[in-house]
Amino acid sequence: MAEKQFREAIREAMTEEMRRDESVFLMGEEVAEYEGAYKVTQGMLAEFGGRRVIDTPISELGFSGLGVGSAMNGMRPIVEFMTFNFAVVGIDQIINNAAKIRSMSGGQVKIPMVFRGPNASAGQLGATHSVAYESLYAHFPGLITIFAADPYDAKGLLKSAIRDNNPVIFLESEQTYGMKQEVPEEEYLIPIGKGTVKREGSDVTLVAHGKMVHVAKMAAEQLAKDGVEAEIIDPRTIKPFDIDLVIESVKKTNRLVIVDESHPFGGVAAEVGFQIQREAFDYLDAPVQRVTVPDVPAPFSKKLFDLWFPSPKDVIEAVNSVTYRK
Amino acid sequence: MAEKQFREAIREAMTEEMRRDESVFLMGEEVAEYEGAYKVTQGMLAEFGGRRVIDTPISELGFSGLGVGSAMNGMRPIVEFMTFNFAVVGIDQIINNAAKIRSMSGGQVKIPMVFRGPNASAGQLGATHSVAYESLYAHFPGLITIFAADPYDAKGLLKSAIRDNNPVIFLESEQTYGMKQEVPEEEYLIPIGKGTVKREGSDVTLVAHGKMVHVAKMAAEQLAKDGVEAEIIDPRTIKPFDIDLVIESVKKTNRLVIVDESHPFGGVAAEVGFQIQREAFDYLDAPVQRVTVPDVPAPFSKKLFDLWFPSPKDVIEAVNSVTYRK
Amino acid sequence: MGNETEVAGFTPTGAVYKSTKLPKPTRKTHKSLGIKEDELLGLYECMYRQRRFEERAAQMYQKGKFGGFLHLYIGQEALSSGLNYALNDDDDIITAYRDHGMGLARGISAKAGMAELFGKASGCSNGKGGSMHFFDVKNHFWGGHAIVGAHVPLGGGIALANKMRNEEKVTVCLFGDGAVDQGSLNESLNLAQLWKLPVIYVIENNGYSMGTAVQRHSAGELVDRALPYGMKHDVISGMDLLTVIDKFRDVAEEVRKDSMPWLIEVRTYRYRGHSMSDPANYRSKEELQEFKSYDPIERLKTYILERDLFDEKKLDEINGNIDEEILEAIDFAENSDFPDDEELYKHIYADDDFPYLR
Amino acid sequence: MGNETEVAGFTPTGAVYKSTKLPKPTRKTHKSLGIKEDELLGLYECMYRQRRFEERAAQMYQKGKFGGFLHLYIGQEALSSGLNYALNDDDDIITAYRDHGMGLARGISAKAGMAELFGKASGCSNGKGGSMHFFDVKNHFWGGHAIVGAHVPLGGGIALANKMRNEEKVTVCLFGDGAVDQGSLNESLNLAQLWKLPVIYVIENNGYSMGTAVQRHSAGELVDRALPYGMKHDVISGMDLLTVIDKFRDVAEEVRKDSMPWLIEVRTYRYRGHSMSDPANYRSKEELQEFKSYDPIERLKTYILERDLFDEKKLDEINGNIDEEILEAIDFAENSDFPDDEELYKHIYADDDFPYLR
Ligand SMILES: Cc1ncc(C[n+]2csc(CCOP(=O)(O)OP(=O)(O)O)c2C)c(N)n1
Ligand SMILES: Cc1ncc(C[n+]2csc(CCOP(=O)(O)OP(=O)(O)O)c2C)c(N)n1
Ligand SMILES: [Mg+2]
Ligand SMILES: [Mg+2]
Repeated sequence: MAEKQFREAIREAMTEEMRRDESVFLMGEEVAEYEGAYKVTQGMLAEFGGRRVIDTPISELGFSGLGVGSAMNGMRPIVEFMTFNFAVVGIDQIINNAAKIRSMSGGQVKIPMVFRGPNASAGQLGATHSVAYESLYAHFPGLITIFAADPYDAKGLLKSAIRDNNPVIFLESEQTYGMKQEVPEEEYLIPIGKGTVKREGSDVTLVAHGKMVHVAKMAAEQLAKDGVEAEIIDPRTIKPFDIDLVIESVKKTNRLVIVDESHPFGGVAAEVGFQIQREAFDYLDAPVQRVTVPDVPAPFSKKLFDLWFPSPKDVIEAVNSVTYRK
Repeated sequence: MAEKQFREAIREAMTEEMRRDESVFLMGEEVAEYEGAYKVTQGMLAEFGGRRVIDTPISELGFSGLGVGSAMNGMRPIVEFMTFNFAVVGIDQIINNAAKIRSMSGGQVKIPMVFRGPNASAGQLGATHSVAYESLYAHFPGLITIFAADPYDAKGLLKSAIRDNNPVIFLESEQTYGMKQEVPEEEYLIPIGKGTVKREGSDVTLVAHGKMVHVAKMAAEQLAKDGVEAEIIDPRTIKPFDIDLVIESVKKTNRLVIVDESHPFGGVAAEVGFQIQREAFDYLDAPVQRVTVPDVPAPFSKKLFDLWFPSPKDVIEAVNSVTYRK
Repeated sequence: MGNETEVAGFTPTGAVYKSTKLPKPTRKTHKSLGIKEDELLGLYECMYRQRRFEERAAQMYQKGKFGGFLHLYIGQEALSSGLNYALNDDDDIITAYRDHGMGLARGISAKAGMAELFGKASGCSNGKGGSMHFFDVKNHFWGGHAIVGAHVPLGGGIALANKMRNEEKVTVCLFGDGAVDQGSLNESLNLAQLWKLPVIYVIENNGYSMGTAVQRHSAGELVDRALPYGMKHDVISGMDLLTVIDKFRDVAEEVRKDSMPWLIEVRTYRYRGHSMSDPANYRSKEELQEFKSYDPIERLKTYILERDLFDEKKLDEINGNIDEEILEAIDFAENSDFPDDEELYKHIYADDDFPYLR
Repeated sequence: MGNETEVAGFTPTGAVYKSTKLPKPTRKTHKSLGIKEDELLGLYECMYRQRRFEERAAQMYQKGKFGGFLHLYIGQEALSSGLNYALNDDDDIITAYRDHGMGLARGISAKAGMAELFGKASGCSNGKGGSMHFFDVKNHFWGGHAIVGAHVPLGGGIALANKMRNEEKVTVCLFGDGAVDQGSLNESLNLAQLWKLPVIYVIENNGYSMGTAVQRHSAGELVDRALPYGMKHDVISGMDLLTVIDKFRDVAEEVRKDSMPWLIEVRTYRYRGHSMSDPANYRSKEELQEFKSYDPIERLKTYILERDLFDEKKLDEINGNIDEEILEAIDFAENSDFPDDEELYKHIYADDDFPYLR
């Protein structure tokens, strides 16, 4: 198996699906001639031409809506946002149109499409460019929300997302684009809605998705040195959320910490924590704890940003509290 | 004390504050000559004229942004959305500008303004016109979110919101506009961030805000007949959330049900439930339960809508489960 | 009040008589337009069906037979009827929430329409959408959309899909004068012109955005929204059926050939309030009377009678049949079942077994 | 590739030489414009300060002294400098994220600017905003905004507040050619015209939206975005300082008097890539060379020398002082402290004791 970068993995996913299905096309800012602000779409214009790999103006509301309309009418658009921070000006097309038109039409239309791009923070980009939006999208019925942590999952899940007949929010990270992992040559799909155990352990369950999986792993290695074996569960899909996998693990470890880059109030961590206390109340030896960014916008200054961003240290402290080790 | 409608109470709040402070003004669709789609602003154009009570085109993004800009530059705008379902096309101005510019400028600007209007469902208006947005706004730091349940709270809180130096999301309901309650003649303010006990009880705690307070009350009356005394806590402000008041109550009742019209995933109910299991774990005799709309968009058909909307019956069932009475 | 605000106010005063001016109708006759006489009769029937459907719907609403919003199209039927006639059956249409007329013209039956208002499973959107969300996708009617301006990009997207498949189809996207103020329109016009999309954007200028006259919510002429992009555009009267057919047939053919978009402002008028709760005090009786004097149905009737194409009896017969049809539609709606409880969880996702929905 | 897509593609090909054409500069001299000779020297210094500040900032970025995005204004300094000169000190200015030039011209010191890039507490936004969010509100500079198009409505709002207080102040709102495609612009233009706001909207057309040439992202001429609203508009060269001063002084005075908005397209060019990571392969060397031949700083230098207003030595002396000033700014930034940890929770809400923030 060859090692591949995250950006190569999603490029392969899109390329393979576009070869496989004429109705799949890609549009977004700088995706064609510039070959992607983060070089994700390199070579795609050359292979598929300007009718299937389309540069758009900075009109997120307009081109998101064109995407939804084309999906209603039989196409399978992949709409790339340069980052999901910019999707906010077009979000009405996602929340009110993509998510609800099927229901309001009594099932007369399907909206098979993918909105994808980098999500959450990527260093010192300031408050508006550092928001983790998975909690917002997962709040609204009618959408599927995916946030893959590594190249293997990303490729398999993106291919499934493109083939899925629902609107899918597919979240990536500028900071993982360069990350490498072995990715098989032969085709594979990863089912939407199924989580995976990224590390086995019996002392505490860590639930983490996207970039946070790597923070959780660093914490787990530290903890192992202190004899605490953490089990890391990556739901991969935020909605529908594979809560059963978490319940299983908690029944074994009786302790849960959720690591989530969203803001805390009503974030993914709150939802998972709520469901676990409801479904596994009698198995919990300690209250569920969460590690998130604080409830303040991202600061620019590196010093403050490093304080703001969830660290392995924060995770270890939370584990100490659920294991009563502090 | 005279009985007043909810719409009169908020009209008084705006009118009194506009008389008190030259810098307060109101803008929105049909607020001036039409006197409000729901007659909330009746008489205000006549009293304050077209420079302080301003009709806008259907340009939520544009006029929200003008509001934010005017607040940065010393005014205190009240921006009315005909309903918050329509704020979605202008939401970038709220999430990225109103909420973050103070922080990004290192505190050089204040943004003292109120975004207000009806929120959540109001009968058979279909999927796009029936969404409860408090969970979304409360997720983002930089904003204050208020959802008042009755005329007395609405007036006192709206006056505080208009005087507050932060951007405030002030949520109302078409369905409570006609509701009457005694409202004092003399001026009063209700502090932002402080909840209130709407009904005392010792067997179970019900947390409910906005329209749901009335659903909770109906349930409580039923339950009382069965000898179950429910304590109803109305946080009134969603963010900052008065969690201490809930903790206190739960320490007494040991049981909690949250009634919330938001969709469940990452909703206000999830956040409150999470915080309570974390802060009052040893006081809970049963898992926290929530009553929300199901995780599907609002259907039009009356029969389906009634199924969709949280009912006293749903609340009673949840209470039965936390009191192990079923 | 109007004057008081005129002096000081930011938004121009509402004391406007004649919110919209009508351009001259076409000089052409049905003959010169190649419209057969029975087709003319069909068009009369089409307009009258919409009219009666809504008059009855209003009664049912007042009787409390159904809830929600009800926005009536009465007065604007020449556009829906003429447009549908001018287009091919497989051309695509999408419109806003004032959608009964366009939906019926496109092929939704009075029964399916009335049942939708009643929220019945037999409705044109299975009772899930209601008045603002009529859909009939097999007849290429894409709804019925209630967030003002939000369906405008969808129209371009439907056209984009047709173009990508090299189908020579035209998409017509209709919206009100109030929707012109949403940035979604400008973004769509730029994209449509840049990408050469086979779409006709139609402003249904009925003089008011809710209670706000056009001059109070939009600076300049609405049709001029096309100018920055160099988009082809025109203004026509929407009170005259033949004018609508004349214009849209030409434009549709042109778009089919050169795949370049158009923006057309159609001047029309709604006789009723914005919705059932609106007394419409913002306009003068004179204005309403004047526009009623151009009533498209009366106008076609006069046209037919003056030319002795058919006699009064024939038209009365049609009216009678339609009246029957609508009454039957009401019975049908009354007697249809509400959706099963199960339906609450259906049609959210493409797969009805979507996990964790409950 | 360009050609291949030219045939089939939706978006016009990028094989464009000359992304933007420059209008003729003004014929007026500094004398006829009433600009004193030492003022001219001050304007030269103002432009040169921005140039050196950014050249050094780029070096510091490459040395890894700070992170985030860095967008350079180099080549566009005539606009920031001439605009600031043409306006009153209490007129309001708001711009996009390519904001160093405008910020420095408006009064942010090289020290406060450099410290902001370094994320230090002594920065012009206390290290909270960074390169894209320079603010200096006491000098009526309202930032520095990074969501493309999102600050355009803010400009109208700042003007609205001034108008409500009957202050005869002008607000200038600058944004790039790429921002022209955001609906926020059209909504703002309609509102500004409808409400007669004292605001000047300025399109800084530097030929590219990131890697996309103007012709590839916007249909028609950018300045024509003003046409639908009947808004006053013009196009000028942004490579000539006197032209900028000439135009903006006239327009600002007019707006101050009649409180009617303007849209002005300023044609200019950025010499560097969009941001530090952009190799700018999408444009030709010839194009870059051509625009560099219009360099506003060189141009003013030639103007001054040809007329013997000052000699080379004088200008070199200014350059020397500025070079010093910038080096000191770097030392200042290096030696300034980062914000206290406490600062993470400050300036979120107006009240720093906002409850439950942690
Ligand atoms: C984004 C948004 N804002 C506000 C509303 C509330 N609203 C519904 S219809 C309407 C007026 C629309 O007028 P127009 O576009 O002229 O259509 P008409 O009613 O005349 O057919 C308004 C303000 C909405 N549905 N969506
Ligand atoms: C809404 C939004 N979409 C996309 C981006 C990413 N982005 C940042 S700058 C830029 C190009 C803007 O070009 P232009 O407006 O011409 O300004 P210039 O860089 O030339 O000064 C893009 C696409 C963004 N910041 N905001
Ligand atoms: Mg209208
Ligand atoms: Mg540019």
